[in-house]
Amino acid sequence: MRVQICEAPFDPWAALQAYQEERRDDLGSFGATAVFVGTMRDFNEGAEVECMTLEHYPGMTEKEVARIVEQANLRWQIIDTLVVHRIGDIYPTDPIVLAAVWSTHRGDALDSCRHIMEALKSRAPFWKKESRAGSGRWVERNTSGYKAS
Amino acid sequence: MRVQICEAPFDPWAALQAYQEERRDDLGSFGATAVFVGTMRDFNEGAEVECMTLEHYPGMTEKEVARIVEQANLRWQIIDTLVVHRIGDIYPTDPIVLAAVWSTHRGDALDSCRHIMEALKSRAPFWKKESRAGSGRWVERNTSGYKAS
Amino acid sequence: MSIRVRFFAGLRERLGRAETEVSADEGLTVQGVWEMTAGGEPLPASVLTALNHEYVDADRSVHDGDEVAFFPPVTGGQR
Amino acid sequence: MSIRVRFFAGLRERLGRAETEVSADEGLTVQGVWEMTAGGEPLPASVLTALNHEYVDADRSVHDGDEVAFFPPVTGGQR
Repeated sequence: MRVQICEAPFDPWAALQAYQEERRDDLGSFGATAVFVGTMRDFNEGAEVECMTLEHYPGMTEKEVARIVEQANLRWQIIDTLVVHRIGDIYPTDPIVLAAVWSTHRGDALDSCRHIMEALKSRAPFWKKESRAGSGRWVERNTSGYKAS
Repeated sequence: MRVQICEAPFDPWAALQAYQEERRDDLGSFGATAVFVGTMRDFNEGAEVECMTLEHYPGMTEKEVARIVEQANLRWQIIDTLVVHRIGDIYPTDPIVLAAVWSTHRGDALDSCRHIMEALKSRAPFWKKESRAGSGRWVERNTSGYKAS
Repeated sequence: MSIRVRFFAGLRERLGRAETEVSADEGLTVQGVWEMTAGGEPLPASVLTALNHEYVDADRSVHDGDEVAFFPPVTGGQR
Repeated sequence: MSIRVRFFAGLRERLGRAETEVSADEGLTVQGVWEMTAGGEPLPASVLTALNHEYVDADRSVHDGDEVAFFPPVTGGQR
């Protein structure tokens, strides 16, 4: 399992390629990989968001994401998991979050990947401030970027 | 939408990276990408499978996969879709199938990706012959590689 | 009329042919094509039937220039 | 005993502080830490509370060396 909080833009496909290559021996006989990538959209309730800033709680955020993954491991048969989450200043089309699960079974990979995304949204300590036309506001509900449902 | 039937091994992460780069202008304001990759396992009911051969029906297979994707487009809000499916001789750890959906919404991406995988399994004309210890047998149910559930 | 007939995978190996042509009068069904080409064996319930690259039931009529295919249950997508 | 107290995001900006320390006798709760540091405002129902990097309810007791954090609803994961 790897949980990575990163301040610089990342390419989710390159991250997956590198991680899978690095873990080649440990991944064993996986048959299924489920991946979700959340990307910053540039439309939020009609107004154009120019930039958003994601704040986190260093120390707690990493632990909480790890707890989410560990709980998924208890519920599903999982071989390995990679979670990458951006913090800092994020611009439209920047990837924000990557969650990937390697499993023997298709159902386990898909279900646990979805669960990890839901749990990240509801429990992981990240806070988003949006900037548009020079002014910033904190978002206290999940409303923008890509929609939750 | 792209449907690709390929005879040579492919790297799913490189394929995603290249496709997304190529479609950058068309993908617009996507916020969610859901991906499933099925990979050949080397355990099937205890016996080691050395190689499998996937046969398809040139002409019909491409059309049937496209129909599956078009039906998903009617049911979910989808921006773009990439499906890559190997044919020919496939060895353990080779990727077999990639299904990726770009959408505005997380739920649409995850639900439609899962649906496309289910439909590929039940409707797309591919047939698998497994070789072990020099002898081959056609598999007429989905039992091996990675498990369906 | 002339119909192109194709067999795939295990069915192809069992029948010993990948493809053939039949000539017949109008009114023939997919089922009838099977009977003309499969050596007397009844059409197994598990065999899937396609007409011009689309799944059809075996009672569908065929027409000049059509392509009919018979194949075992599919095992694509994953596993 | 000494407790480290942290505030995040909109709450940090509204209170005008990111972090502080409180000294108190044993028996203090997370709720009590808020009352000592938030300038008289009652603890809003929407504010989340953590003790040593784990979510806790506000009635949890704190101990010497603990880190208490207060923050708004989280908006991570996506969007």
